[in-house]
Parts: sequence; structure tokens; C-alpha cells
Amino acid sequence: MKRAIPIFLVLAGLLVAIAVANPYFLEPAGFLGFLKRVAPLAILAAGQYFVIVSGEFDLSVGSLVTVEVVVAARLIDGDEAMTWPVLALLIVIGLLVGLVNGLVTTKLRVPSFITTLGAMLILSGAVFLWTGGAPRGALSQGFRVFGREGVWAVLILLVAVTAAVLLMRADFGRTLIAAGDNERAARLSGVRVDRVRVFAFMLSGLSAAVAGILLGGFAGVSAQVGQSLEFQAITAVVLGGVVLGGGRGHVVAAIAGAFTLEALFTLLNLHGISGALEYAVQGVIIIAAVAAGGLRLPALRLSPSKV
Amino acid sequence: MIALVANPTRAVYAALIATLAIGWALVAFDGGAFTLNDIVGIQQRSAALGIVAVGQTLAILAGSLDLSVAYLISLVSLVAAETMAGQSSNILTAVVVALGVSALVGLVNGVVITKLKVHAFIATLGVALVIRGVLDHLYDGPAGRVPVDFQQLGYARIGPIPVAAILWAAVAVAVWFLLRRTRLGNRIYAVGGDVEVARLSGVRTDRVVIAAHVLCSLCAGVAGLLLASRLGAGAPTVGTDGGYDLESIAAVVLGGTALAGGRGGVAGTVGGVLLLAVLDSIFNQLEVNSFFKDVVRGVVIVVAVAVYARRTGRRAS
Amino acid sequence: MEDTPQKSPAPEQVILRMTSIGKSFLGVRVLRGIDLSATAGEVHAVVGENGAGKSTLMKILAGVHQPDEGTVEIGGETRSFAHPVEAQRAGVAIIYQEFNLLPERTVADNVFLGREPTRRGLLDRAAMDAATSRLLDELDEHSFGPRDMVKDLSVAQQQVVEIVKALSVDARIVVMDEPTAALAEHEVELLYRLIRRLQGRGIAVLYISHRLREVFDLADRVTVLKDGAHVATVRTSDVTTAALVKMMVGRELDAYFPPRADEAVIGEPLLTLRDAGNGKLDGIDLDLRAGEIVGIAGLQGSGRSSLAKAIFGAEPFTRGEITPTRPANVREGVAAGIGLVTEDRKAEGLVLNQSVRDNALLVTRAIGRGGRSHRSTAAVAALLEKVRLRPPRQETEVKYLSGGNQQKVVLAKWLTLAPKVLLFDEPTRGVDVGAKAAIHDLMRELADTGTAILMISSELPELIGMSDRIVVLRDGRVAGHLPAGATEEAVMALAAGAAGAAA
Amino acid sequence: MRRLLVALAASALLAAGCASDLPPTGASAPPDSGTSAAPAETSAPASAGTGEQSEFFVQADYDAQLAMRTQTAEGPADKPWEQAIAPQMVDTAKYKKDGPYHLCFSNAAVNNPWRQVGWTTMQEEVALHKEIKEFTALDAEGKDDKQISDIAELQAKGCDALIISPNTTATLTPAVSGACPAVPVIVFDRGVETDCPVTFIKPIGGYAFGADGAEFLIEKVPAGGKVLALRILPGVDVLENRWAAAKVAFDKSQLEVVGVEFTDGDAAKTKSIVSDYIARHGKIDGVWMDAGATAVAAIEAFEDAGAPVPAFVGEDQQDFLQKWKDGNLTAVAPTYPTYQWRTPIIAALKILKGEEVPKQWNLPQPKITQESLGTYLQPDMPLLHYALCGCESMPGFPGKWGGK
Repeated sequence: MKRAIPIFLVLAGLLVAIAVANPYFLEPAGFLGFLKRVAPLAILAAGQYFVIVSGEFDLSVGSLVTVEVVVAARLIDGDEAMTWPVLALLIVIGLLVGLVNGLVTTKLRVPSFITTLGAMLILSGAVFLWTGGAPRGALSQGFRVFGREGVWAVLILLVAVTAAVLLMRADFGRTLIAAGDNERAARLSGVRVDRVRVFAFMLSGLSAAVAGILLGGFAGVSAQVGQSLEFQAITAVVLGGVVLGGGRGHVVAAIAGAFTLEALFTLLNLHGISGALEYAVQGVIIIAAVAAGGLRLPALRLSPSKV
Repeated sequence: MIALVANPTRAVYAALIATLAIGWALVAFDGGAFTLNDIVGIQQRSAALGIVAVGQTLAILAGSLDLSVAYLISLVSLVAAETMAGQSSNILTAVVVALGVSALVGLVNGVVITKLKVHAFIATLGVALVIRGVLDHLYDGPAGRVPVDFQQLGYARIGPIPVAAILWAAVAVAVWFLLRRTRLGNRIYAVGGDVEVARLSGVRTDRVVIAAHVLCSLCAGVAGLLLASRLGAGAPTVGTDGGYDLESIAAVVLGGTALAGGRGGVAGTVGGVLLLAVLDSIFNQLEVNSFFKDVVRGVVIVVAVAVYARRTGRRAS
Repeated sequence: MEDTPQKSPAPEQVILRMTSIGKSFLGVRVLRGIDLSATAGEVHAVVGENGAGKSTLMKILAGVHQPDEGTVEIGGETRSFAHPVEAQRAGVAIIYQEFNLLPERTVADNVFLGREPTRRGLLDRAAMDAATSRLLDELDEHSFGPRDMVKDLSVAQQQVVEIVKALSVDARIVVMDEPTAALAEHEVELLYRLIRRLQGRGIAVLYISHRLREVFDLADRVTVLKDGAHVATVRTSDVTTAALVKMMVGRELDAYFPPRADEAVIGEPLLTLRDAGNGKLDGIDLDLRAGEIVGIAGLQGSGRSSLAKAIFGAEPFTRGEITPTRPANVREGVAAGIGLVTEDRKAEGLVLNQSVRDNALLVTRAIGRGGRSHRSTAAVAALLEKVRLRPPRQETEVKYLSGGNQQKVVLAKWLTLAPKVLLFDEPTRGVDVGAKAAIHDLMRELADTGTAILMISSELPELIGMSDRIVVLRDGRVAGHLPAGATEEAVMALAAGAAGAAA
Repeated sequence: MRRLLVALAASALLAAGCASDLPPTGASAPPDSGTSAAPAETSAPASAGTGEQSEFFVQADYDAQLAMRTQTAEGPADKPWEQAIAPQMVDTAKYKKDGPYHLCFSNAAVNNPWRQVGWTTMQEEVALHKEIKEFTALDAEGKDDKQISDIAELQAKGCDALIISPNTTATLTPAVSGACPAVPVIVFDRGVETDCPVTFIKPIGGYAFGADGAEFLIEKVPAGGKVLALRILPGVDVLENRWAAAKVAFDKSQLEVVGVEFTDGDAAKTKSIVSDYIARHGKIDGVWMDAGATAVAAIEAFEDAGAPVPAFVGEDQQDFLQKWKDGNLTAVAPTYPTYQWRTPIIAALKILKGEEVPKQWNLPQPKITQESLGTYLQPDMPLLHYALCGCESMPGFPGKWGGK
């Protein structure tokens, strides 16, 4: 947790700067709006955290978010009665995609970078193959509520954060981080390394489903709703001081990383550095944050080490 | 068959030949035929990705990877086209400037990874974002003009072989030669195989990683020049539209180079790129829509790597 | 001891002279006032118990560490190495226990890594192959060639590659760290021949080994280290095995070991193997009984670790009768109450970036046994008290602990299982003296409470001192049984085979 | 200058002794002399908040487009996709040949709903004509380089006519120039910088689109009202033109443009931006958009903030029209009609039959107003359908477009 302190300081600084630039931010409605906006990325970051801390990557979440929204729109097609069944289905899809990612990575021993890169192509291809290129149908009002009404989004965020923290404190979380730290030692202590990793991918898939529900609810159907979210989520996690390669970092810090990223965007917008230079600033900050963290990686572990 | 799968490079070429045969049959069944023009098309289509992927091979062999190539390609196309400004007399300057910019980006990638000890994924993603910011800030759309002389690079053919394909072949052979016949090449394998062993053997590992990144970026630069010559101008989205970052990594891995580094080579990458290009060409012939293509591409990449993983797995156990 | 007669070699022959070397890590002094010299053509053995400081001394020579005090002279010149490469250039080659080779590259590539010859700027593979061939010829090694991939070679062959690598840099000093550790008996003979050849070329060989037999076979002189200090340097011809052991251990054998088990304490067999075997083991008959510590002796490569891993389920038995449980994988082993304290603590025992608490609870959590009370701070505190972790901080990351404390954490991890059978592979390797005693006491306490214990150790005094019974393995089979208190000679005779029972 | 380049190119060819797929025309002139027109007025009242005028602004084109809005189109009144405004007909007798025909189409992409609707419409149009025996279409997936290869590949397929929807104006010009000598070329949607295609089909254009929206706001929003302008991204000529025209209108008006923001066409980002503006300014009186895809998200930002929805500029996308009707909004929808995807097929057949076609085929570009909303809103179409597809009477309607 000690290594997470800088991210909280940076986040606090950014929040103060936003409040100074825009006092509305301090009003309940303003802050609620901010939370509502952060919620999807924060949840995705929490999901991505599980995968990264176990020593893997999940590049498929962006595509998965798009899939979730497009599937929801087509199946619900404006019919309120379909809301709940489809919500359940979306969760199942998220878990299922995670399951497949996890199984291909652990059982077929394909590096997760490649597995999820493939999944990214397959998911976005398949869903538009199904809908004929553009989203179809419409979301119901019941569905939209979760993303549109700040209270819901914040509530879901709170539940997600609490769940993530509890999971990381539970046996699952501790064995997961152990597997990411030293796969062999974990195995020889009886940890079902493959199984916890598969669970991690499923949690990531689940987080994409929830993020999809929030994003779809927030702004409606769109083909590019999930675009580049995977990189944003990974960036957020890394900003939180979590080490690529696994075994180190705290889930709350990863979520704080998402808050920091979103706060940074908000601040840059407030100061009119939107669009163009926003990316440059973001790039420099990511590199600086990781470099300043003094993270020393023994080797680039893009593939699961063999045991 | 077992012997074929035993070696990823051979496997990818076997897959390539099989794909060509199946593709031929499918296209014929569909009432079409592969023509000389399609072959030229495959070469043209694969040249830019091929050059980037050859560079990416170096980064991956050295145990790194480069996510910044796509934005670099866009940047280089613009720098080159603007420097040329439609004047043939500026070509040389433009090429030098463009390659200089590429080398600089590669240097930054390499230094951030080795000296600041930032994971290659984050380092090159960060550099990619920085380039993107610069591009968005400076350019609204296509800019510059490439003189006709330079456009020959993208359009001219010698017999049935496009100059672009010859350029690709030249880059591939050069890098193959580098890997096989130079100290740097040898050390790229060593560093990617085991940094500690290389370091203890007296290899200045940081320099090797930096050199690999500079070369990788130079390849991206060459691809940027090629695309500028094809487009007749520089374009701020040409690199990302082509998906050269992830696609080049996919092609390298498809060619049997281990993502962890130290194992593989250019020959496999060339096969991987050709395989993707032939698939593309067949899909084009059959007018399959692009979404289906993505699905097939994703499946092919994952299945290929799973097959290679089985092979190494058997050896390890 | 210090006054052991020592004839200084003639100064012009001295290639290496290390004087008053001292080194501390994180405030802990691991070396002090070490002197070591070597002359051309000499085989100089460096012996000492684990933790005596041999490896640190060699790493200083290799430029991996820099000494806090003292000087290193090579060929009469004072040198200080900031990087291993500088040591290499000065003619120091080290062959580590774990080879520094690239499995995916050829022999020649490995030999010349970092110094590839070039011709007109290009890699001269022909020259590399030729030079490698020549060196292989000189070593009389014809079983493989320069173009073979290292991953296709046997361990012994890989060692030859390391030696060729050393020769190719014209090393004047070759350090070998436990070179026979992974070799089969006949391969050891080949190694001897190689070392004689190195000697013949005027190379000084520093030979680090536990195996006194090898020391007497090969070395001209031997330097004994103990607890980071120089004990003595003597000619092998001037000293006996017993004297050497006494110098290394510096104490009476039994003094540090807890009393053995009462016959009354020893109970029913908790694990019985009959004619058990797998790829590495064959025809193993063994009983592990409650309250008993069974020592497993044998040379490295005799199947000791394989036996432990087979019982544990990590490399399961494929044949034979194993009762009551025959774990097919680690989880079944753990579920059956079997624990394994692995040889390589850092690679296989601990998750280094996690806290003491997380490590101690790893097994509990992995198998999901016990409720919340088992994971409470108080429960962990009690556990750490039991293994006498000092200080018993739960939140410290394990990587910051000393070897001894790390081993105690490993032990704590298995204690949560209340194991029926606990397997120890080199339990005190890299552990300081104080912690060693504590671990020995803990092992005995465990046995006294009814756990069946199997202990593998390369340190014969430890093996003999701790075991209620000793089983000696050779080439994957049981070579013989010995009672408590057997002599080292008896153990070695069985371990090496009657013919090899020298020294 | 051009001659020099041609000479250089020729000598390069000779020197290399090789073939080239490069068009020998070299640098070619733009279709109209727009680039040589007087530079745009860049001075704007500081209070307008609209910033500098775009470098894409060409006064002559602007004037021409605004004028075209009031001109009557020639052609059948119930088929706007066959109408043309102020056509300059060209003779196509040299392309005349007997059917059946093989038409080819190089499509920039089908990566957004507008193109999706258009592409469906085009395929249905093809199905209407028995004389088309083969229709080969390649999708460039939004990649300039692929489209260049695609165009080269299509030329070898024995097409009787080649329809091109360029991905980018400047970068596709060489490829289009290369195709012109081989086959009659029809370009639509975005243009190219050469006049070699037989016809270039487009609706009136971006200036008209932008002006329609801006004029509506100026009319509906009281003087001094605050207007927020939302743009997708900079640098796309069509979109730049839309904003440029709106800017000209706003600069002359009494309205205050409180912000010009880029949304990347992302609904979530749009909504966030609008929410921020509502929070900061308390009240926004009008929203101008350069494309309607995210209009609903912007409207929702007002709804979620509990603020009244102000005067809005959207587009003919179904979800916006529905919202407009349901919410009884004050709104207008300029259009960039998808029925323009029918015209190239019609044009190709005309050309192959030797009938004359307009050199520049300016299609009418209606705007949807409160009065005409009822005629364009078709309740059972998907949310992302574009109302001006001109496809209602086609046999596959509405199923092929995803409607019920």
C-alpha cells in the first residue's frame, strides 16, 4: 500500500486544481457528475487490475464493452420487458468472454497479450457481423437508468470497489497476487494458479459488462463506445503503481489511477488543453509516473513463465 | 506434418501455401480467378505492413515491443511530404529528415525502456500518445505534397514486381542479414533470450535494446515514406487507420517469433505478413465483409500461437 | 588453525591475490579479512559450510559485488571491477552452478557472446565455429559440435560449453562453483580430466565444493571459510578429511542438534512406499513414521529432490504401491497433509513481494481450509511465534528478510496445514547459524508432535545429527539404510558406491 | 511546371525501365478553381467566440453552395436522387456500350451508420437494374492505402464503370487519376482533386449544411443568447466546411458562441462536454452540431441536468427525429442525404448507355423542419437509420435497413 501513496497525493492535487478552476465541482451535483463519469473507467480498471496483478494483460475489454452495448440494443430493441433478461445475459457474456480468454491463456498457453488481442478482433468483428455493420435496435429506459442517473452509477461504483477490495482480501485475491508474484512457489503451495487466473479474466470480463451497461446507459448506443478503453484501463492501473508482470500493487490504487486519469482529462479540458495536446500530456505523465515509481522489472514478462 | 509444425517458420509457410491453395479453389468456385493483378495487389498490400513488421521483429526479439509505430508512420508521412513540398529536389532532404525523426523516436523509446526502466508496453504507449498529441496539434488533415518522382516508389513496377515489394524485400533481407551476420543481431537474440546472461557475458544490454528500437522505428519510418509515396501526401491517420501497431505485432507472432523474445526471425515474419495479405486478398476476391475478416484474423493469430505453444510445451516437459 | 604450515608460492607465479576482503550487506557483515591467493596451474579449493561466504567472495572476484575493504590483485596489478565484464577482461571466468547460457543459441554463439569475432564488420561465424571446435578438441570433447543448440545438450555438455567459454577468453583464473552438483558419476570423471587440462595450461582454478572427496582428488591447496571469516589455507597433502571437517564446522557434531527421538515416540507409518518409481526414481521402498526424522543422503543427481517431489505430488510416482495416498498433483499432496520445504526458497518457496502474513497463510488460502479465525492477526502472530520469527512483523515484505527468517516463514506456511508428512529439501541452506539451530529445533518439535519428517541435506553433519534413520540414494534407487549416528564415511560409501568411497 | 514533372516522371520511368501504375498526369488540378479563390475573411468579432476561420474556407464555393439552396433542381420531383442543381451536362457517347454491365465500386468504409445505410441503399439500387450482371465492391476499411490497391485491383476486373467513394480527398487523387483513362469513373460523397471522373456526385455540400443550422439558431435564439458548437473532429474537409459556414453566420449575428468543442463523435464524450457547459454557464440557448450522430446524447445532457432543451441542430438520424417529436423540441435537421448512394448506379448506367450526365451532379440537400418532420419520421426504423435514404419505395424496404 505504501507505493500507492503518490497516486493519492497526485489525485488530491488534481481534485483541488479542478475545484479551484471550477467551483461547481465542489457542489454535490458537480461532484456526482464527476463520479458518474469516472465510474465506468474505474470499474474497468478494477477488472484489469485482477488480470495484471496475476501477471497477464486483457486487451479485449474495449471491444467487449462495445459488444455489450450493441448486443443490448439489438436484443432489447426498446422493449422494457427485455431489460432484466438482457442485463443478465450481458453479465453472462462478460463472464464467458473472460472464461475463454482465461482458458486459452492458461490451458493453451498463448500469451495473454495475443489471446486478448485476438479476442479484440474476434469480438468486434463478430458483433458487427451479427448486426450488419452498425448498431441496431434501441436500449430501454430501464436499461439507461443505470448510466444516466448519477446515484445508480455511484452506487454501482461503490459496490464494485467494495467487492474488489473484499476479493483482494479474500483467499482468492491473496492467492491471485501470489500467482502473479511467483507462479512456481504458488503452485508448490497448492494454489490452483490456472484457476485463479481464469477467474481474474472472468472478473475483467464482468467489469467490461458492467462498464458497458453504465456507458450504454450514460450516452446510448454507439459503435465506438468501447474504443481504446483497454489502453485507458491499463494506463489507469499502471498509474496506480501496479506493476505489469504481476504480483505487486493494490486494487484501490488502481481505481485511484482511473480517478486520476479522468481528473486529468477534466482539468486539461477546463484549461482548454483539449483534444490535441491532451494526448501528449497523457503520454508524458504515464511514462513519468512509471519511471518515477522506480519500478524495476527483472524482465519483460509478456508471456506466462513456464513451470 | 509433425515436422512442419515443429518449426514455426516452416509452419507459417505451410499455412501460407495451404491458404493459397484453398483460396485459389474458393475463388475459382466463386467464379473468379487469381490474376497477375491480384498477385501485384498482394505485394502492394503487404509491403508497408511487411516493413513495419520486420522492424517490430527486432524489437520483439530483443524482448521488447513497440506500440508507437502506427503514430510514427503518420508522423513520418507528414514530415516527408511537407519537406518534399512537391519538389523532386527535396526528396533526399526529406528522406534524411524523415528517417532522422524516426531514429529519434526509436532512441526515445529505447532510452525510456532501458534507462528509466519503464515497461516497454507503457513506454511505447506513452510515446505513441505524445506523437498523437503532436500530430493532432499540428495537422488537421493530409498535408504536404510528394513529387511524382517519389511516387514511383509506391507505384512503379519492374515487370510484375512492384518497387514497394522490392523495398520490403530489401528491408527484410537487410534485417535478416543483420540478425544473422552482425554482432548486433547476435546480441539482440542474446538480450531477448536472457538479459542477465547477456549482461554477464559482457553485452551492453541497454545499447542493444536501444539499437533494436532505433532500427524498429527506422523501419516504421521507411513504411511511412512508402505510404507517403502511395498517397501523394502525408496523412495524420494513415498509420492508425492501417492498424500497424497491433497488426505488426500479430504478424510477428504469427511468424513464430516468441513474444517474450530471443526466438524467431525475419523469415517467419515475412511468412506471417504474406499469410495475412493472402487472406486479405482472398476475402477481397470473395467480397467478404471486413467484420468477418476480423473474426478470421483473430482466430488465425490465436490458433497459430497456441500451436507454437504446444510445440515448446512438449519440449519443456 | 591459523598456524598451519603454509608455503607461499613463488611471487612470480601468483596470478591472484585477494587481501583482507570485507563486505557487508544492509549492515550485516558477511565477509571480513579474507585472504586468498592462487598460482598458475594450481587448483585451489574453497570450502566452508553454507553461508560461510564462499559465494560472496567469488562474486567479488567476478565483479558482481564490490568489496568494502581489501584489494584484489591479478597478475600483480591491483584491480577493482565495477562490472562483471571488467573482471572477465582481466582474465577471470566464473562457471556458476546455474549456467549462463542461452538455450536457443548455438554452442559457438554462446562461447563468443559479447566478443563475437568479425571480419570486415561482419560476424565471422566460420572463425567462431573453428575456434570453438578447436577448444572442444583440446578438451577431447567430441559428443557435440559448435553448431549444436545448447538446449539440446546434457548438463555435463553444457558445463563443457561454459569451460570452453572460459578458455576462449584466455581466462587466467577459472572459478567453478559446485561444478559436480548436477553431474552423474561418470561425468565427474570427465570434469576431472578437464580441470587437469586447465591446470596444464597454467590456469589457476578456484574450486568451490562441499565434497571433500573432490577437494582431495583435485586441489593443491584448500582455503576454509567459516561465518564470513578466513579459517585457514592449507595444502591438501598436509591435512586429513577429519581435520578439514573440523576446521569447517568448528564444533563437535552433536553439540548443535536437538536430541533424537525416543523409540517410544515413533509411531505408525504415515506413508509407505513399495517399489515406487517414475522417470527418475525406481524401486523405492520407504516408510515414513510418525515422530521420526528420516534423513535422505545421496549425491546431487541421485534422486533426492525427485523423491521429495514425487511424494509431494509435484512430480508424481507413476508406479509402485504408495499408501495411504498417492498424490497425482500438488493439491492432492497438500490435501493429504503433505508439505514440501523446497530447496530453492526464493524460486519455489516464497512469494517475495508479499508480506510475511500473506506467505504464512498461502497454503491455508490455497486450499481454502479453516475459517476466518485461521487468518486472524492473532492466529498469524501465534504461528510466527511458533517458528520464532524475529522480529515477528506480519506486514514486512518477505524479500527484506534474512535467509533464516525466510525459511521460518516457509515453515510457518506449512505449519498451518498441520502436516502429517513434512518433506525438507536442504532446510538450512543459506541460513545463518542461529536460525539453523532454531530450524533444527522446530523440526524435532514437529516430529515429537507426531509429524513424519523426511529431510534431504548435502551437509552430512546436519544429516547425521538430525536423522533418526538415514536412507541413502544412488542413481534413483535406494542404495542402503543406515541407523542414527552413522559416520560420514559410511554415508559417503553408500552414496558414491563402494568403489567411489574414497577420502 | 506540370510539364517538368511529367518529363521527370517519364525520364524516371525510362531510367528504371519499368512499368508504373502511377497516373502519368502527375499533379492534377482540383475539379473547380476553388483553391485560387480569394482568401477567406478571417476577421471575426472577438465576442463571437468562434475563433479563426478555417483554412479550408473557400469564399467562392461558399457563395455557390448558399446560392444552390434556393435554386430549383432539374429532374423528377419525387426522386431527388435523380435531380441535379444547375447541371453542366457532359457528353458520354464515347462510353456507350451494350449491356449487360459489370459495375465496380471502391468503398472507403462501412464503418458508421451513415455509410451503412448508404451502402444498403446502393445494393438495393443495383438490384433494381436487370442490366447489371455483376457488381463487384471492395471495402477499404477506412484505409487510404488499401483503397489505392483496391482501385488498382478493380481496374483489372474488366469493370464497365468504376464508382469510387474516396476515403480522403487529397490522398486518393493519384489513384483516381490513374483509373480515369482505363474506365469511366464516377466519384461521389467526398471529391478528389482532379476533374478526370466523368461525373462527381454530391449533395450541395458542407457550407449549405452548416449555414442551415446556424441560420435556424439565429432565427430562434434571442439576441445575446449562448450557443454551444459541437464538432466531431478537425481536418475533415466536409466537416470543416460545415463549421466555416456556421461561423460566418454566427459572426454576423448577435449570438454568443460560448464554446466550440470536439466530440470525436463519441456519445459519452459529447454528453460530458455538454454537461460541463450547462454547469458552467447555467443556461445554454442553442446547440449547433456539425453532425447529428451524437445529438441525442447532447439533448440528454440537458434532460439529466433538469434544464430545458434549447434550440437544437441535429441531422436526419432516426433517434434525433424521434426525440424531436417526442420532446416537442425546437429543432432543425440539415441533411447530407444517404440517397446520394443511389445516384452513382443510375449515373453509371446513363454513362454506359451514352446518355449525358452532369459534370458535377449537385443533389438537392433538404433540411428537415418542424413542418416536414412528420413526413420524414418513420417510426419503425432503427435508431441509427438516416431518414433521407430515398429508399422507402425500394423492394427491400424496410427489412434490409433493419426496420420492422
